[in-house]
Amino acid sequence: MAQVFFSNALQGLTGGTTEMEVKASSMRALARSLEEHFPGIGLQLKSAAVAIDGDIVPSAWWETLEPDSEVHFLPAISGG
Amino acid sequence: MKYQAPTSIEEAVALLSSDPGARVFAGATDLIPQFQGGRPEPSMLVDLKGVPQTGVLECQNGYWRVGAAVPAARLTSHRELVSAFPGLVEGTSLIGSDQIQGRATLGGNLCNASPAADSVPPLVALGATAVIVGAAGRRSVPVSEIVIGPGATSLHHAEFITEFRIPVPARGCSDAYERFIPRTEMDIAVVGAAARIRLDDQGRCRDATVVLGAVAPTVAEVSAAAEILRGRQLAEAPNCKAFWEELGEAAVASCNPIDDKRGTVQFRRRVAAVLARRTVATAARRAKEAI
Amino acid sequence: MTATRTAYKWVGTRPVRHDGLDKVTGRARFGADFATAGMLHGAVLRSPHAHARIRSIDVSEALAVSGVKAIITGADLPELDDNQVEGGEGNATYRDLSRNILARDKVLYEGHAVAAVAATTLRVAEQAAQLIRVEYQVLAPVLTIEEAMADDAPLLHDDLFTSGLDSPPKEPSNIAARHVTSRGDPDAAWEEADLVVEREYFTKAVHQGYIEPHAVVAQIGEDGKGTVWGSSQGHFVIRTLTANVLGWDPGDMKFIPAEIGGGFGGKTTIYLEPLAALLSRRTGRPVKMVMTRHEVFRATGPTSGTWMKVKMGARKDGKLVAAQAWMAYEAGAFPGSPVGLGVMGIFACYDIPNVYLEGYDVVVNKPKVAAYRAPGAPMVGFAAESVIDELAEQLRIDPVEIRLRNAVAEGVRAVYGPKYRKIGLVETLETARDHPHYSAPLGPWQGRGVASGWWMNYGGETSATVNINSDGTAVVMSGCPDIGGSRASLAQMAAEELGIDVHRIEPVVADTHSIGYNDLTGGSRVTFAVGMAVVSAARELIEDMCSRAARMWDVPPEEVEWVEGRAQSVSGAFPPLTLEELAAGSARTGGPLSATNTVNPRGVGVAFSTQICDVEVDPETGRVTILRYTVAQDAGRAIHPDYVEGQMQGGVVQGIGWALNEEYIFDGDGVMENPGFLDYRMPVASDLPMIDTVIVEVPNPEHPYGVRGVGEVGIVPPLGAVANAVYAATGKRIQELPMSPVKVLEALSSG
Amino acid sequence: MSRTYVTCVVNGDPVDFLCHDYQTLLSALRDELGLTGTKEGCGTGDCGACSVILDGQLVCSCLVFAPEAEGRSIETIEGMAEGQHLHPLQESFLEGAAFQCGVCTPGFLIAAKALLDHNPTPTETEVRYGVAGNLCRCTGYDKIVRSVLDAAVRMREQDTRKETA
Repeated sequence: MAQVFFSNALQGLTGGTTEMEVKASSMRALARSLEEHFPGIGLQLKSAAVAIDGDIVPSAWWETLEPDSEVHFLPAISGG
Repeated sequence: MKYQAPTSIEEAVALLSSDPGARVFAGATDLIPQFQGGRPEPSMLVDLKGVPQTGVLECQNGYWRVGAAVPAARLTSHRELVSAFPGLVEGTSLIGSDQIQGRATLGGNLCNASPAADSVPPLVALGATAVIVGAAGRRSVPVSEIVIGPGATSLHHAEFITEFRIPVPARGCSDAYERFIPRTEMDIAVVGAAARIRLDDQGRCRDATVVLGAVAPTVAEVSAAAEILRGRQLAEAPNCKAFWEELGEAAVASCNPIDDKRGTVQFRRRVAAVLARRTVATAARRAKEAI
Repeated sequence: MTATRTAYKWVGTRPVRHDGLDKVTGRARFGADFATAGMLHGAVLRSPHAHARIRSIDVSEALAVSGVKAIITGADLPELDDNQVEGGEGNATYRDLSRNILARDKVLYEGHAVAAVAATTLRVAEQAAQLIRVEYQVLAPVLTIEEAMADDAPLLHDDLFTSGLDSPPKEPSNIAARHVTSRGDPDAAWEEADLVVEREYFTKAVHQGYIEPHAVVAQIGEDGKGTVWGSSQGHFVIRTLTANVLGWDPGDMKFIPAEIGGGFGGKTTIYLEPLAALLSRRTGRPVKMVMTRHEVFRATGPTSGTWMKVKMGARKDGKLVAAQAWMAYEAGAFPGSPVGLGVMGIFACYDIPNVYLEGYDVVVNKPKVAAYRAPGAPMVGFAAESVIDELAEQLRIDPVEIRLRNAVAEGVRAVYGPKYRKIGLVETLETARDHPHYSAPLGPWQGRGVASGWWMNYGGETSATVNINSDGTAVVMSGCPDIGGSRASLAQMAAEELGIDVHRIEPVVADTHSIGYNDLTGGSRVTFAVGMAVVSAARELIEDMCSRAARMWDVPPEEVEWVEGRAQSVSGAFPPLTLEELAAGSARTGGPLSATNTVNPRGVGVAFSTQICDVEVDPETGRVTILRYTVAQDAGRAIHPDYVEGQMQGGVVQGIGWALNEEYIFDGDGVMENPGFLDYRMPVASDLPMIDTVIVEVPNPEHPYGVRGVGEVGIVPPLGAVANAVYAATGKRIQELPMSPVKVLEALSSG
Repeated sequence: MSRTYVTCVVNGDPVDFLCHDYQTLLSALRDELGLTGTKEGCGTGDCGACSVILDGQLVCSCLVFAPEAEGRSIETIEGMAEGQHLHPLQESFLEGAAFQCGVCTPGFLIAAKALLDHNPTPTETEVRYGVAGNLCRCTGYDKIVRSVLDAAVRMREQDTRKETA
């Protein structure tokens, strides 16, 4: 089960849920599952930065997930 | 904009007289940045460096002649001049970087008429006069009377300074200049202070002139300095005696500074007091060696 | 891929850089060094007002000037939607980016571009620009965060509604966004703290200060296709932005990178490029545009001025129990400050269970901010490291020790969420503590400060190609401009893999038509990400060469190994084949030897730096002199230590400038008063001591050579380190940057 | 508008060019003579990127009017190496990694040459003040200062070798 963490900005859509376990082998599957739980969240996720297992991943939606992966949705950010 | 390089005073004056939009220059270190900043270009630029009198550098008949267009680098590498007027050379050497030193001149530093010019307080403290030429002939004016406000001088159109005359220092006399800038180089003075000190053979102050820069529209003489310092031994550190305090207070009283991007009124007043004390102490130390 | 060897022939050495000769002889061609026949020159008319409505623009008189070929204004650019710009640094929408290139209805800062002129000479273009008649309705400027956030503030944008609020706002405002991050329960946790320190901090807008002004030459043909020469931190990204602003296809333009004279984030976006391209398209002539230094200061992005309130609580033993911060960042004229990174970074060095962070992105009538080295992080570093210093002092704990007691390490969850992997903060702190500098004696009016800093780094899209020439030399191609020695480090990694001399490798920064897409030279990413692609390409080549040798020897591929630049048979049955031999014979063994690799890597790793600063303060004038400075930074592994040290030293000195003297100064009308190097006071050589460096190497397990980004984190700690040193020297905590002599003297005379 | 004809010596070679009187020496070198090694960083004499040596004197070429070059001798970065031999400063800048982006490098080399021509044995402080008119934003100056000091040693050694030979 991947562990998913929601930023404060997303918690409005998750009803205050800050983290949850999701069975998903890929980020795409994860997004589908989250959209089922929290209708409308998918659109918001698109603009969030995604950290998988500690790294901000530019091509996050292409990635596969390990059973113990941690996924963080963070405010969109820019680097220097 | 037409560039002209006259080789005589007459030619220069004739060129200037021919065009009300003409202006003189020597080092161009203030001029070109002014154009860059949007100031309109003159119709004619008259380069004074080819006029032989502006390049003079010699000591004769009790005074030094320093050409108005002599670059700072030549002054700072002139041993006799450094030993005669260490403060003037200090001030001159602080005008910009080594690159600027290769071009900047005393004449330009004065006639740009910035309140913060580094060579002007020492020139005034030394009682220098400027030799001015123009269509009406030649006149000599104390340097203190050249600048009449920020960016403004008492020179008429078609007049220019050819040289400065500075009396050879008497026995027991020397000078110093200190300035404050936030960095160590490349800044315009936030406060400048020049001092000329003459000591008697016992090392007591016989005469003193203290002149501040960047704290008023033109350089400001601390007129009470001579009275405060006369008869004093100036060898002690410049903070241990009441008269040093008095000197600082007199310096503050001579200031009429503004708040600007480089400093505040309060900062300039406080630092003027500090620099006045420091520069007097340095000049006195040098004067002692000249007894 | 993990590091398997620790002894290297090239990695970790200091070869002369490949582009060095051109750069010491004046042959290297930077942005403004390019010229071509028939070239026109462009000039920009800029707003004299910080905030005004444009009533009308009349270009007729200017167009009539002999030699003027074209004039463009905002009306000539397509109206774009609110899509977020991707790939660039610094947040912006295309709508705003386009309006920053040329103002539409309003000008929003002094220096905002209003029109651009192309003429036969620069002088004519500049003079004609002054003949363009613009009628302005001048509006009240908004110059500080406080003014901008006030309820009755004049609005820069009537249609800007704050995002990130708990309930959607009904009224527009100057606050573009609110970012909140929290964990635990700080409100409850304050009670656990034996000591709570709460302070307020201010910093000013500062500029990247690259020495080379922006410059570009564009030549667009009658078919709408063309070539653009110029310096930037990433010609692929600049091409995309330029094309999108113009409504063109990126593929229609070939961007050829010039050498770049510094960027530090400031050349990650566009200013002149679309103007030159459009003017060229209109005139059918090449158009060159070069900014003056005044323009660079007035119209290109500084980084944000900030206002921060920080509260931290610790137990007697120094353990932090809670921390809270409110921070507002100036975005400049359009939304998109790096406040999000400030929120992430402010407590990223420390393991704190209860945290509440709130950040605001605020528009003001100043140039739109651009990325600047570790965007958003140095300011919050100033605030947080100052508070920690106070906690340490009041708890009587050594400042390095209190940081060690709270330092994040592998497995600790960062304040912003994810768990850290292998990181080196503790090692940098221990290095600082054990450095002779830390215990050296100090004199009167001298003081020592320490601070640590965090930066996240970035991977990014990357392509690299390695070609072997027939003589056995190699070309390593990437698409990331070399801003500080990356050609050398890429060549070193390739040399290490191929087993050939580093100077038999020619590293090349290829144009947009010669290599696959590459993200910016930014985010401290080039040696990390491009290095990964180069190493992978080199390994693919080696595999190819080994398999060719295997076929020549008629043995299975696994019986061939690559050792020191040669294919060797494992059994020793055949004499080895050198790279030169394989290259010379490649036509007979399957064709040219070439490999390309593309990556979008994970595992970039997080960088930390700990710094020690000694200052002396003149109590009579407030002048601060830096006496001694030591940096300990985790580089993962330094490929070329000279250039790693150079990044550390350069970052520190920019931070020192930020701390002591650099600032944008505006008059009451919002006109910048110091748009030149005379009064925008960057450090000069005589202001500084040597900057001692200690490269700490905690290899990044995700990179074949253990590389971490090193470019940015060095600028994060100096603001706090200098402030803490000034406190130690004077007993005064200065909470507002820059700590110019005026402020220090004020502080000394108070209380 | 008529242009002024200027003849001068650049890096030992006689050259001539036409210029407008408002042009600077920097502009003449770059735009008229194609010597783009001399850089413009500010145009106001504050960064030193345009440093050249004019009749033996270090100046910012952005603060010299082009017609002033008439009859003068100018040394630029392009003339610093002698044939195939780099100047010791160029060698030590290369080996000492004294630059990152390299745009300030020509100005630093020229300023450092002027310094060492006048003072072959500078202290660290003298080097720091000697190049204080040159801004570098990449390096923090550390490696530049070390490289100038190193070049001074190299030049003294060269001189010693010449004398003994």
